[in-house]
Amino acid sequence: MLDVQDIVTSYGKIEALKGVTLNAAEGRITCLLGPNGAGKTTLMYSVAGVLKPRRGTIKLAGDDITGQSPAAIVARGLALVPENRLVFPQMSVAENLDAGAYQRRDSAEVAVDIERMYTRFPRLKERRAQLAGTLSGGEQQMLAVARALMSRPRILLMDEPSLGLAPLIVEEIFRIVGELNKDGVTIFLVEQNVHMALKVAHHFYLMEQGRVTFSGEPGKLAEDEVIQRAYLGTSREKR
Amino acid sequence: MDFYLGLLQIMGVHTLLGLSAYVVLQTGQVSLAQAGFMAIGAYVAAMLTVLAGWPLIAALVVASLVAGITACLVGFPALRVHGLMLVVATIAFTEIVRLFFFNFDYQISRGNLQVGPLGGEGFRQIRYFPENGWTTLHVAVFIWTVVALVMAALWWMDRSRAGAVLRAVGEDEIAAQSCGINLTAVKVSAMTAGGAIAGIAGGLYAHYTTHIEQSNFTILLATFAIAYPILGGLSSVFGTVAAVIFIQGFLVEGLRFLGDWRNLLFGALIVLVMNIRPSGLLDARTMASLRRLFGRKEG
Amino acid sequence: MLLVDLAQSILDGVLFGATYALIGIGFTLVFGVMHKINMAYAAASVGGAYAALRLITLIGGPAWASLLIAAAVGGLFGLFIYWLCFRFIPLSNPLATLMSTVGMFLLAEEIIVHTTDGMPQNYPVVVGGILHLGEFMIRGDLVFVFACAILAMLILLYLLYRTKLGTATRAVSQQPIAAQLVGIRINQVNALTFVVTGMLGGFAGALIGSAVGLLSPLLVVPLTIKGLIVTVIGGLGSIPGAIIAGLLVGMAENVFQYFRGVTERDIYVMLLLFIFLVFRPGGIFSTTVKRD
Amino acid sequence: MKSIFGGVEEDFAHSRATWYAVMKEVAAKEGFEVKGEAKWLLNDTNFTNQAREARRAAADIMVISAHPFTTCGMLKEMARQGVAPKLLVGLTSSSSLETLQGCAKEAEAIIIPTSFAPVTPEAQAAADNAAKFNGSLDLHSAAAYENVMILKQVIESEGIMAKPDTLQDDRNKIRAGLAKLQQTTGLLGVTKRTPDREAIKPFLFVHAKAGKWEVLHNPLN
Repeated sequence: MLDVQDIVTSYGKIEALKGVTLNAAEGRITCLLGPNGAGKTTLMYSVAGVLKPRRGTIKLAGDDITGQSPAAIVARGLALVPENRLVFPQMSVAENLDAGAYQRRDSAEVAVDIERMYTRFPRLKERRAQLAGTLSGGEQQMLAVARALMSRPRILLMDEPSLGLAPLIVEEIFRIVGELNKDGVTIFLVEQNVHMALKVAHHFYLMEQGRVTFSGEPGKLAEDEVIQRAYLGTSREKR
Repeated sequence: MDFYLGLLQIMGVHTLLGLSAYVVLQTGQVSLAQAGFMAIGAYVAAMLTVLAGWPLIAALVVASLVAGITACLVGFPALRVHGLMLVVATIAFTEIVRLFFFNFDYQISRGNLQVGPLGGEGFRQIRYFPENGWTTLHVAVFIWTVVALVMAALWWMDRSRAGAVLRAVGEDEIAAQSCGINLTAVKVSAMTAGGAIAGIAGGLYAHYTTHIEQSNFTILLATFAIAYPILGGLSSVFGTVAAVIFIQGFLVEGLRFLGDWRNLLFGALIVLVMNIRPSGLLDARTMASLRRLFGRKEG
Repeated sequence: MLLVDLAQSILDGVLFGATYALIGIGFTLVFGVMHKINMAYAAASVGGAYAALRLITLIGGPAWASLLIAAAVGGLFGLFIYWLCFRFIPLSNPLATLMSTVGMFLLAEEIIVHTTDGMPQNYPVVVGGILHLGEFMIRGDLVFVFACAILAMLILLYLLYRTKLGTATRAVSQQPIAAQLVGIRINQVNALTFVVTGMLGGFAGALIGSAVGLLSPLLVVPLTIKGLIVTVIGGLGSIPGAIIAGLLVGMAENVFQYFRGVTERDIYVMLLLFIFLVFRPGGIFSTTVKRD
Repeated sequence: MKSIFGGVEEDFAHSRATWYAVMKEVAAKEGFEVKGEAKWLLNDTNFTNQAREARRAAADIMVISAHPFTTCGMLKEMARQGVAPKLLVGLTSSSSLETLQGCAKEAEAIIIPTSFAPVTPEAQAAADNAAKFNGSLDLHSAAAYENVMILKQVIESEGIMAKPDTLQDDRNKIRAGLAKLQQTTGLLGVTKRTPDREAIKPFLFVHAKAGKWEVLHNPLN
């Protein structure tokens, strides 16, 4: 579904991605693990078109989308739930969902989808008229996911959905990730919560300092070893 | 020759005005109060030499002090607000000062002449230079000596801890605060220093033009004050000088042969410069390569 | 007699304040959406009015048509300003766009001076008439300006809160990255904001020209300052706030002039503004203070 | 006509001097009742208070000592409030095309003493010349024209060489030549000089009629 080939993205002179290659297969949950500053968010923004890669190609269902605008990429069926959620704080929950369907012209269908979101996320229904900025972190995360789903994506990118949330809510979020996947949405997930990520993922990658350092199925490496590699910096010792 | 010396005088005073805004901009504040501080400096210095018969340098020092103290007093309330609100608050200040001098009469007899500020008619007969036999060359050299001293002081400050503190506040107030920097103290100090420099600029201005009036110290002048450092770049004091040369030397004088069209180009060129060099003519990268060019180490 | 004069003076001031309100709406809208100051706004508005006056004297037509022409030209100017002063300048650098619009301000003012030799131009009356209410006189044209300001507010609020463009505009202003991620083209939305505010500006410029009776480059600086004042007093980005602030400033001017004379009038207006800003930085409709 | 009321642009020295130091004093001396003055600033746009003061004063003569922009603004507000003095007098520098561009209708019949109107053949020729280049000759540009002509006369009579090595000499000659002049010929006739070098120029009265300046009274004849 998503095919990233050797991309390089830089801020000024600093290369945040130094040639990243990975793949998210259709209908699966793929997970990217790695420490802070590894370049995970940069990768997500590069794929979604917010940042322009200097080199490499990104393909979505076989079509080259490298360097296209975020609007064009959303239109092709890719949605990103950004790190820190980034809801529209001064808009109501309902308006946030409306904004998520910005590119769609089928207003009747949009209304149906909004109702679907309320069924999937009952908390959002309760707070439909409330300003998004006043929601709790967990509610904001659900809103961000629902907003992304409003564009009816084929693939959903999620950047650290569990960041700063209470364990119970994290469980809830991952339950929803599993459900979405069962409904046929391909999911590409960036996580720091290794335990939860390995529980849902079909495939995972490890990333360190702008490079992918490991790729495999969960179970191929013990959880401890993943944590060891991802967060305690094995590559640094090698050098 | 006198023409070029005259131009040098103008450029010197405008450099000082630009530097006064430069200090404040370092802390991330856009102040349009500099024209007001300059007006205060101009009137105070001129009143001291003309009405009280003081020597010029003493008058300049006092003018600078008065403008600086005013800036400090205004800074405390004004710097509670940011961004556009600070811009408007400082516009209000400059207008208040201008209108104060519009309504300010204080004349005394000297010989058969009435001298001193006279409201809308302005303050004429500031004849310190001709009365003391200063030629245009003397005046130009004197002004640029002052400019050089102020620039050296600021350049030294930029490289010292004080400069780093100012920049830290300018870049990220919250981060600076969490490092234990007292935001109010830093901003008010910068405002005070800026006011003092603008006061000197005003004092010099009053004496080389010999006639000042409220309409010299408008929002437009305040806009020029911030235009110099922004156009020139905030990474060093030299940016301000470069912008003064660009505007006063090139746009105002250099393009005189274009006649009416010069004024049109003036605005257009500012727009163009901001498009191609949004961080100023001498931005950080240019300054770095200039330093390399002159064989000095990055400092 | 004295009280009647004072009351009439307040009434005149409030009514004249409608012109400040109308110009203030555009300033506040650009600020609300882009978090940027467009210093060239009033200059472009007056420029639009000039162009309309030229056209209407050239091709003939009723005076009210000049309002529509001015709006169209103003929209075009808005687009120009966006392209020349915002589009290619990093928005993370507020000083650069401040300066580029100052440059544009000087350019627009100079074009006006250049094409008219700086001469004041007579602007025809669009809506005339004086209403007499007992002792009091009310200028019909200023009532019309006020009505237009209210109408403009209603249209803008409708656009902002009831249309897709409005949703996009608010999304961009609140969270630009997320706006991109839901498929909103930021540049397009910003350009449209400038077109809409530009149209409003041209319309306002023509209406102010008609109320003053004249167009002159002398209008540009005071209108710019009034626009900025109204924006901050009304609360950054608040359209109803801008209208109330406009009327307040107009009233304050006339009251101070009545009591303190014309030479001291603006000292007190500015002093009031300064105090207001420092002690109520959120404006009349104090909301959360936004970033700039 | 017995009473007079002024309107002054307070932040412009020339406007103030003309009203306070000249017209107001002379009017009082000549036995007019001076009913005071309304004040405004150079770029004011709202004249409601001032026009009301003029209405309350109800003077026979109204003198507006201001630039065209505010002159027009005030005249328009006076029209709105129905203030119609028997005689309207303007400031000399407003006797230009600007006033007529701004408010021909409201300025109708305003009388202005001025140092220029194209009433002599020379003046007409100069005005036609200016018009050829899209210019308009008013009292400002006419004065500039006369000054240039004076310089031309001096340059010719003193034999200015304009070579690099005669520069200082030329300057002195021009200075001496100018100092020698007792009177010069301007567009309207002879300009005399007082001993302290002030010019006494011929002047005339114009009034606005149907969107044009017309000579009302010419003391030269």
